Amino acid sequence: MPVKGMPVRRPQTPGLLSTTYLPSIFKGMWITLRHIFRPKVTMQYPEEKWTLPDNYRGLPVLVKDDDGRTKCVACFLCEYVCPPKAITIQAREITTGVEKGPRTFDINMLRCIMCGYCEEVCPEQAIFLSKTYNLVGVSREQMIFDKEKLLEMGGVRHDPIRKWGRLLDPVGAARAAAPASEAGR
Amino acid sequence: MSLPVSTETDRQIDGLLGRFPQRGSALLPALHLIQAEKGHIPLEAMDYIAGKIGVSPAFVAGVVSFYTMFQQTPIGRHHIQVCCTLPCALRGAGSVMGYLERKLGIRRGGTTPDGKFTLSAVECLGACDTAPMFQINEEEYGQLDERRIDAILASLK
Amino acid sequence: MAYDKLLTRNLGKPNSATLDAYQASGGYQGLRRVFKEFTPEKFVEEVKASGLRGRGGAGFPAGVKWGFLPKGLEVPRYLCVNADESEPGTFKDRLLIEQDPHLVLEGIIASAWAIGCHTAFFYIRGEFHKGARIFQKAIEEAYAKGLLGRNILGSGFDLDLIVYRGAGAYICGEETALLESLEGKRGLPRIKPPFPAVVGLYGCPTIINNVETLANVTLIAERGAAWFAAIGRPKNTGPKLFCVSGHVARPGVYEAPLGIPMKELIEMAGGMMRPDRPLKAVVPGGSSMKILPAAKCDVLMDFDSLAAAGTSLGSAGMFVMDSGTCMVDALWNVCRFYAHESCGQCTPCREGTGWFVKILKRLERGDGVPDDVELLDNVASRVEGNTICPFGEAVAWPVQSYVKEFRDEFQEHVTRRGCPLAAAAAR
Amino acid sequence: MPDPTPPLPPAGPDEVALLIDDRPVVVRKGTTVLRAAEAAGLLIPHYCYHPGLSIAGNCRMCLIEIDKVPKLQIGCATAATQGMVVRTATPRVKTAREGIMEFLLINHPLDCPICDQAGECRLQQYEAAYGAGTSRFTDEKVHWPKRYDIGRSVVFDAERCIKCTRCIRFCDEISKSRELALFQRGDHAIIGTFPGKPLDNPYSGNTVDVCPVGALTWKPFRFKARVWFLRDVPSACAGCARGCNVNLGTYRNRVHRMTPRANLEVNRYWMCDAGRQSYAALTEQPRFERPLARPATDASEPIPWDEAVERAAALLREAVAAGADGVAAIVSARLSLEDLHVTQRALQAIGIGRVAVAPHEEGQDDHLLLRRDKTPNARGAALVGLGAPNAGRVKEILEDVSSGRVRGLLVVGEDPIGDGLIPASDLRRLPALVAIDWWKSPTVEAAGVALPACGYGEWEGTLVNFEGRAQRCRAALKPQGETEPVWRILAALARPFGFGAEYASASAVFDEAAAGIPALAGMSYRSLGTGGAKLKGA
Repeated sequence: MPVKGMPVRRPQTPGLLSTTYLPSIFKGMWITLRHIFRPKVTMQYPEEKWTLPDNYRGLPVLVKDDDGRTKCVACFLCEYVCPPKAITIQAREITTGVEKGPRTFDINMLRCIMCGYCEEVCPEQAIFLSKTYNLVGVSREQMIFDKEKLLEMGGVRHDPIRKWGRLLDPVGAARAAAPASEAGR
Repeated sequence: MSLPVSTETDRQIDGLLGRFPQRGSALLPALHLIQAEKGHIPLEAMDYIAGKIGVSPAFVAGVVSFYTMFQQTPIGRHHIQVCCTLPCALRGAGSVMGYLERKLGIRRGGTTPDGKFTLSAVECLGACDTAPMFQINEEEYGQLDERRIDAILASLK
Repeated sequence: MAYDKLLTRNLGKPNSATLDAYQASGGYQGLRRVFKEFTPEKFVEEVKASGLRGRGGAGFPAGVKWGFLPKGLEVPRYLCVNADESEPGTFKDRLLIEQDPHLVLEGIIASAWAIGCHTAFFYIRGEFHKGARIFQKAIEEAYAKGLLGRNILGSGFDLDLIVYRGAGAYICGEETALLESLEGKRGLPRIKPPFPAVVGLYGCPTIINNVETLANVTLIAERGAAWFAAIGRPKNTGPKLFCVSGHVARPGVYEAPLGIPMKELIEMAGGMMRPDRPLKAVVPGGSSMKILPAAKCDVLMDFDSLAAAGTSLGSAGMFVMDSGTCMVDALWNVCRFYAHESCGQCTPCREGTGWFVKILKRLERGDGVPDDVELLDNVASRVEGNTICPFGEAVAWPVQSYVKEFRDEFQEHVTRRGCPLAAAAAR
Repeated sequence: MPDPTPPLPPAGPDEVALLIDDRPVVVRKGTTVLRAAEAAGLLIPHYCYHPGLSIAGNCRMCLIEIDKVPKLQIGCATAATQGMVVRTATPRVKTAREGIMEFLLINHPLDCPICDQAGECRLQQYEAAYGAGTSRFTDEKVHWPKRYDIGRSVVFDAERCIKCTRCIRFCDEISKSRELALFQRGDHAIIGTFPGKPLDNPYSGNTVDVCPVGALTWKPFRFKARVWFLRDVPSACAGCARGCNVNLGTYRNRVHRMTPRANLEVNRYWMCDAGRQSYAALTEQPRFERPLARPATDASEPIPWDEAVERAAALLREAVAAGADGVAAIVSARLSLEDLHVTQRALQAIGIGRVAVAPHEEGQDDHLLLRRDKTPNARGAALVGLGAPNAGRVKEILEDVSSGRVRGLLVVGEDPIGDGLIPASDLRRLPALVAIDWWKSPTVEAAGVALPACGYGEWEGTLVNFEGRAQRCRAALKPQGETEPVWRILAALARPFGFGAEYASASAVFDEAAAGIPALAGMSYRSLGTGGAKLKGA
């Protein structure tokens, strides 16, 4: 089958005025002039700070509950789900209240992509994406945030559900630690 | 090692061991004997009887905890067992229990400070014709009302 | 209809529990007759022909059960007498044990002879202190007179009978749990099959019969199958002890032939306790059986008629409730019983019974939600039929029937946030 | 219309044929429906049933429908009969299972985030597969003690327990220690021990394995790693002559737990607690990662491999040159068959004729698994020609070391100083002491040259258990530092003495051994598989 071409329209040869570029210059000047009187949109960062929306996804942080307890119980779900493998946890046994907590909890912020999977998967409501976006450091090591730093960033977050309430109050905890044969009576 | 039961009970238990086609059957009668002597079944006695019969102490403790008549801790001299199951409840077991709780000043499951009475709510004792009723140790008392309860309790030392 | 008392004939006579009094009124003649006129096999056939159905609750023909024993095995056979009478509303066996133990004992000896058993156990519930004492005494009397032990009445038959006391567990009335308990273990029902007639006590073939059933065997021994079968109604033969309790004027055990109308029994018990409160419902066979509302109470009290009415004769522990009874409260009480008595072995019963109590407590206290009524029914349906032993049905049936027959009353507990009857009583 | 049910296959005299979900299956008489379904490739969910334990029938999860039987039956206790028609996925069965799941979970604390069982928990698996996914239970749960020390190595969480009684049955039937029992009844039933008699038997860890939920957890493994991260490497335990089949659960190049792997001919479903914790030595004992040599200053210093092998060979050459009687070797029966085979050949090449294999014995053979012989490969040592472990020969050699008759000693995987067989000073006096071991033992520290070997879990090899069963150990970890397998070290050590064989892998060593040893004839790594194989004539 023969191929059929299509004629392309070429621009006309420019007129005399156009070759002086004056119309374009005035047009541009006009746009600039107009913008002088419009409201300013440029933000003077870092003197000025942006007001972030509530669903902004910044750096992940750990939180404590109203009683000052680290909410994380080291279930490792965030480590498991984290797409870039930014989270590294080591668990430890706690002898009072909830049995388990993180010994170490490191997030490599260079790897973190702020996807929010960790927040979503967390069964304890212990990790949240904060509104912190300015991430600075002078070495790779500094960009690995440890548990203390993450907790400091997260602070206290109110949670109306006291999931471990029974184990955390002294009576319940005492009962929970009683030997089975005696508690059975 | 001293026996956790009297020599008389020990002798009776030895008699029980050969009585059944299998030794294990002696457990319940032996526990009844121990409870008759001690008023309850102490841990040492469970260990002792486990050795006699050839089962583990844990097994014996499991059996003891299964049957409600076996007491694992000491109770009062007079064990008032108020039947609270439906046929008795229909005829006022609730108010009998309430009256006893007020009169003795203890809740169900409790023992008076002088160790005289233990009050328990129990399930059907098979005497629904005399409802409401209770059993004190091995004796039954039916057709209870407040006056009768007063008289019964007064007659107990 | 004039009816001569058979099972309760000796009741009220002086010293009715003694061997002398029993023999004076013709006792142990039936046993002598059996030894003389029958072979064991023939006597099993006689009991089959009598149509005697077990009086413990299931109503299974006693002779047929005996026939299940495997033949030709060189192992002992055992007879266990189920005197673990614990079904709420039932107190008939206790009456027989305390007042006429030899009537039962005679039946035990005849039955043991028929099935070829030389060691029998009398498993009596631990709370029956008096009954155990009386029966033990009866056994001692019988040994002294050659009615137990070696060569009974010159027949060449040997039998030892041991009284075994339970220690407070309803579940031990279930026959395999009874065997476990007899072996000195926790009373956990066994998986069936194998049935006890094949693998029972100590792994040997075992027959378990109710006290009243064996008392009836005495009657058959005395007067024969044909006479026995003429009492009552077809397939529901013989005399029966009915326990009437609850809101009647004179609660007690009443003997009547099977098939007596329920209303007549209530009349025998003196009618309703309070004339101002009419009949509301009757549970005909102990608390495990389905409840009948007053409208359905025109039934005959026998196995088949009650089955047709959607419930069961059970242990004939019949309790009567008047219009002042709150059905939610009553069911809560029943479920507390079952939660307390569940052996805890298998999942649906262990977890289900406790759940019922929690739901019913909420309903009665006024914290129920509309879905709770349906939830009760649905949970019961998931317990029923899925457990090791019939305990599952024993708790599911009352729950299902109370909810079915009195659904409005249950709903009212939700809508009025509490018990209307309790509220009325408080006013 | 054709008959919708497929025809039954023919069954032999001891067999029955039945249909399970329309799949025809033939099984031996007496087989339960649950096992028959397994044979047909169908899983009937269950909690209380365990193939190594008696049947309890209490969880009720395996309820199935059988044609012409009105009530649902439990698959674990119902025997298959000829012509039986079983259905495992009818609406009735599904409703019953959903009910059981709901019942099991109403009093369950649902504390999966802190539960070690999460990830391999039957409650999670079956709820996902058969549960309703939601709960209608809004009341207060029954509360029980959590984190209760029920025994030396086991922690009990009563709230998670589903009372399947597998652990009780294990203690009654298998370990026969009978520490556990069920207490109370109803929904207050609880597993427990007699006060003062905790769960403490040599097999207590198996109760943790059989627990289908997280009620029993193993203390050393508690919170170490989530199970979904673990990679299970099939291997054999090297703790004693039994050679229990195990899985090494590894994560981030560390073994975190050892669990038994079913092998009906060796360990069935079980293993002992000592074996279960044997992996811990690898991290608890001090390792040395680069070859050490003792210079004149008496302080051991790491040196490169080439130099170390050269120096070790030089030491041995000198000693051999002074008289073959003056050189000896002590070899461990804890080494793999491959190591021992190359050792045997290397010793010949070097010219060391005096060899002793060291025995290690402790305790007694017991009724279940534990063996008095703590060396896992004594049979292997005999097989390759090194001889059976012999305490007398070890003693003779060491006496000659003390008296100065032996001037050169090669110690492979043994620690005579640590075992108290010889004073450290006597060994230190030796002009030529070459030690090969995986940890920094006192003997290694006394050696003129010490060469670091891989530890258990790092090497690949074969062990022959006391019954003559060859079983493979797989490498689960990357070797630490510069450690090498023993066979490679000895091949290198013997090379200056004219030893020509080159091996690419442990598998190649095994093939050579199998070609030369009649009892191994025809075996290869492939034929050993995961279950091992009996030696010819064993």
